[in-house]
Amino acid sequence: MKRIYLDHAATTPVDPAVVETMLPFFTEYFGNPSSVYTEGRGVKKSIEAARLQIAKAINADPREIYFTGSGSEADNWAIKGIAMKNQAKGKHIITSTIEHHAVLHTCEYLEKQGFEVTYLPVDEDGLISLDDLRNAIRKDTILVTIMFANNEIGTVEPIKEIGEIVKEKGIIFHTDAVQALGNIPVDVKDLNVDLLSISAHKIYGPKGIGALFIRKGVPIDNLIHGGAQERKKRAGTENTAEIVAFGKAAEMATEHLAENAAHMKKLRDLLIKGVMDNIPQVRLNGHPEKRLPGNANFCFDYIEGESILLSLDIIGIAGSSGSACTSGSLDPSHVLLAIGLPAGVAHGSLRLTIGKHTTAEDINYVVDNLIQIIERLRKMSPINADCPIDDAVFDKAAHHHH
Amino acid sequence: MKRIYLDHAATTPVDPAVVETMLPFFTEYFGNPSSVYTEGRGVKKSIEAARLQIAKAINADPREIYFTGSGSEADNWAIKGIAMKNQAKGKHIITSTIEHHAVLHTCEYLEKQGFEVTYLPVDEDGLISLDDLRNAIRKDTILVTIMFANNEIGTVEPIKEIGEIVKEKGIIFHTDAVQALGNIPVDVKDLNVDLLSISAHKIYGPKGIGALFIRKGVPIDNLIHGGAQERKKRAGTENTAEIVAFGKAAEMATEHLAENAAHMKKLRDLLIKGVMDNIPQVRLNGHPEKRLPGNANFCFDYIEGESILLSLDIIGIAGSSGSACTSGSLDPSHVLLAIGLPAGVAHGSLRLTIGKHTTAEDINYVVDNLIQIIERLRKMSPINADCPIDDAVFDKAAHHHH
Amino acid sequence: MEYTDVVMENFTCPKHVGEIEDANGVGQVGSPACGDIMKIFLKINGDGVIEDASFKTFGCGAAVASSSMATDMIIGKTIEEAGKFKNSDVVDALGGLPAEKIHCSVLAAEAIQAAIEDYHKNKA
Amino acid sequence: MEYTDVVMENFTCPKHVGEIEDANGVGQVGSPACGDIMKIFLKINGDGVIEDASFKTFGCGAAVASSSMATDMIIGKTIEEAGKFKNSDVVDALGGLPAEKIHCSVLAAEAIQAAIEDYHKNKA
Ligand SMILES: Cc1ncc(COP(=O)(O)O)c(C=O)c1O
Ligand SMILES: Cc1ncc(COP(=O)(O)O)c(C=O)c1O
Repeated sequence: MKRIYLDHAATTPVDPAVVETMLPFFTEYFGNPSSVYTEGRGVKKSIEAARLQIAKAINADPREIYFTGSGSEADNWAIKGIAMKNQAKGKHIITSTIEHHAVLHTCEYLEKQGFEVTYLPVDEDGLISLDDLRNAIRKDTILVTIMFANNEIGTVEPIKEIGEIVKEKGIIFHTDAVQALGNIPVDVKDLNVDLLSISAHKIYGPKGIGALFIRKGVPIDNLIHGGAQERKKRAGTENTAEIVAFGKAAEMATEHLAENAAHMKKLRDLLIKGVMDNIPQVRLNGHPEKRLPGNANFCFDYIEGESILLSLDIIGIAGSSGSACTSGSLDPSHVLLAIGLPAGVAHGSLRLTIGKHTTAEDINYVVDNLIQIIERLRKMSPINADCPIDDAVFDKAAHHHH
Repeated sequence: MKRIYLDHAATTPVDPAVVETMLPFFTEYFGNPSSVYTEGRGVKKSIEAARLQIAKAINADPREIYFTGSGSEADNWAIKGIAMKNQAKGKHIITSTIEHHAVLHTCEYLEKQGFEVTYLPVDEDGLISLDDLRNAIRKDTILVTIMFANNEIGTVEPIKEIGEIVKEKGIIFHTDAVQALGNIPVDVKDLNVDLLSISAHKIYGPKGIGALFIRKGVPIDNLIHGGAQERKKRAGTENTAEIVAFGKAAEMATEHLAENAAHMKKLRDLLIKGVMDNIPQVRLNGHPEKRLPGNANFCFDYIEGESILLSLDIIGIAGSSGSACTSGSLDPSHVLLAIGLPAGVAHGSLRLTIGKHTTAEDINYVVDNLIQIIERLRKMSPINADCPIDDAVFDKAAHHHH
Repeated sequence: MEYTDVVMENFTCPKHVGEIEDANGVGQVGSPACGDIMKIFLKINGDGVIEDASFKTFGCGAAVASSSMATDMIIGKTIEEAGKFKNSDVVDALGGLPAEKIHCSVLAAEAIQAAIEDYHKNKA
Repeated sequence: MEYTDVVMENFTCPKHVGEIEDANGVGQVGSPACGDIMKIFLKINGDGVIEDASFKTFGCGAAVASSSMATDMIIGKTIEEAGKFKNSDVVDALGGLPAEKIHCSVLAAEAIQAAIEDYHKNKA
């Protein structure tokens, strides 16, 4: 059975051209890039070439790019590194309620270490309010970290405007751009950000390699101490093959950004229209316009997300409910709760994220089948419009918040 | 020109069988292992199979294995995670002066955060003293971290005995076994260790993937917060391909341990004999017997290490001076200083580390050429036995210690 | 997360879905906020034997499969026998459930008890 | 770390290695503890022209190459000209040095100045 993969926000297949770039670095150019000898020196050059490719993709200086082992590590480093280094100035951090767990749980951990964190709310489309941000800034605020684009509902935050507000106050600004790269333009100069996290496996590169942009001069502690790699900022023998792969993937993503985005947007709109026109009692989550080109996120009333996923999987379609790294968890998505959905509704979410190889045929197949799946599951459900059971229960989501 | 690679302690080429195992995970089995759908579930199984391979290699339970982005991350996690989690009990840590920088710099960082660290000295062979250890233990000692085998001089520490002493006192014991795995038996049950770091690229696996063994029940904070991966202990989308590769590499290393070790030991002894018999004023660093089977580390009086490395490189031989990750640094190796060498001598070190594919022919070629290189460089040197210049200067290594 | 073939079968082709018009015992447990609601319908005859059972479920694959398996298992049993029905019976019959899904089998057992209670209440 | 071809040439086939028996200016700088010692030998004629120069160096590739290049560059110069010799002259002639190796060129320049000083001292 042909499979239709619609979970590109979770991860993407590595592009064959990227695999090819990477391969020689396992067996032939395997030398330690920190070494004096020939094997090491050549590899060092390849790493620097990749650094340049990444830098170009986000309009940074290559000396501002530091490779990490994942997007999560980049987020952890940015937040903990800034917090630890600048705590003498203050211990207050501002973030939002819809951040990725790599940001949220890091902030929660810092709260345990005596930092104070303000979690800005979002509106029903998932946007933070600039006024809320202005009001939240205090004398002891040392860091603002707001994601560029949300991984679940696809909403794109006003990073440039946030950057302007924050810069004026002299506060350090980090953005998690893991979902933005390859989907919308990312330009650190234009955006006024001081730190920016990215990850290769979201842009047809391998898993296990990310990067943190650190603007020159921003004072930050290391997260991983040890050897002198990454200009003494991130220890560990360089993951050469994956670094080179990330460079190639970033280059390809930048080169084809407009074309890929247009393609995804067309199919996303086809998908949204197909679902909204043909399935009753459905809600599109996330901002209608300010959203990632490949993201569609729905809530279907009266049914639960995993049963939709399983039903799709059986007929060859891969989608997701909530974020990939929390599936297996029983809590409904913190993002859907943050945009104001009752927990009961949040449980019925389906995220379909389109990639560069998705076709209109795929989308039509998905829509046709989704109509039937939703109908079948709703027939099985004890709740419906006439019998919403206990609205009180429906709203009793309080104990799921945190 | 045929190249002879003798820097296996820095990194190893990925075994072709390991590359083959890894390849399908880039393009075909690329799914997010945390996902519900088919693509994810299969990958999850492969990760768990790799976890079992790693567990077997060190005689642990697979649920005690947590994948990291490097050996350095494993060291950082072990030390910071234990320190942060157990600081209410005490803030004293014991380590040694010859640890890898991933351990040393992490300890130094913790000192800045208010922890106290005792750095145990080593004798001229690089061994710590068990009495020193006993004397260093205090009521507020929460962690002892001593490396299994040293990456520069190859000395193997008495981990089992250390484990017994530490266990009796109820203190948590971590060992950096990055250099041990694949070279000497590593058995966490036998050794009484609570945490143990390993890294794939030292055993013919890829760079950028490591693991931390955490004995069940050991209380530890996360280092990388975020998603629920690695049983909620280490966030970040799993580096599937490299995890699977690490599993395969560990399995191969375990299977061929005795055979590889015997092979390396034979060639190492050939190398040591060749050098000691033919080159005057040379010193073998590290313990004569309690040393890694593939490690040879020499100091040649009156000449400097990098010039030896460059001369070897020109004729196709890759070796190292000090540890790879500190080359480019101007300080002499902290390990050589710790075993009592004056800085001037420590600068003249050469580490040659043998691998499973090294041949006796390779070794003979190296010895023959090394004799000439050392002679040539010594002729160029302003110092020699008759004219050691200023012995006071020679010993003025104090400002290099830290 | 990994479901057994039996779970998948019971999810894709669940037995006894729907309402029983003339059910004389109906039980419902769970809440949408927690992600599962199970409603069980029983038709119990004069001899106290469960002649028919059905369910409607809002929930994950395991919830649907547990409902399907549980209803199938209690049909033909007396209410006494059904009263002893435990969640582990469902888990065993399904060939196991992932740890984080065990609560679905608990819900199924609870829904059956609730339906039997309802039957007793109706009779009283 | 990356050396230019000129550096590698000067390392593998250094010019002017060794001692000048009848040198009338000898300078030495550095220490083994720091990883570099350079000793420069000058033979300066009656007109104050450096007729010959040589070196002995304990140090890395850059140290050897800097010594080789520096001695080669000052031969034929007057001591006045050589007095103005700067480390950047060596770096430029070598086609550049890695940042962490610049100090080798500094040492070479210093060794030359030390040798010239020694010459003046000997004359006085
Ligand atoms: C003893 C020791 N510990 C830790 C490390 C760090 O491992 P990695 O390069 O995977 O971060 C190394 C090697 O670099 C090592 O030799
Ligand atoms: C917005 C966002 N931030 C961070 C991450 C973490 O990236 P990684 O999986 O590389 O750790 C992800 C994806 O998982 C993400 O979508």
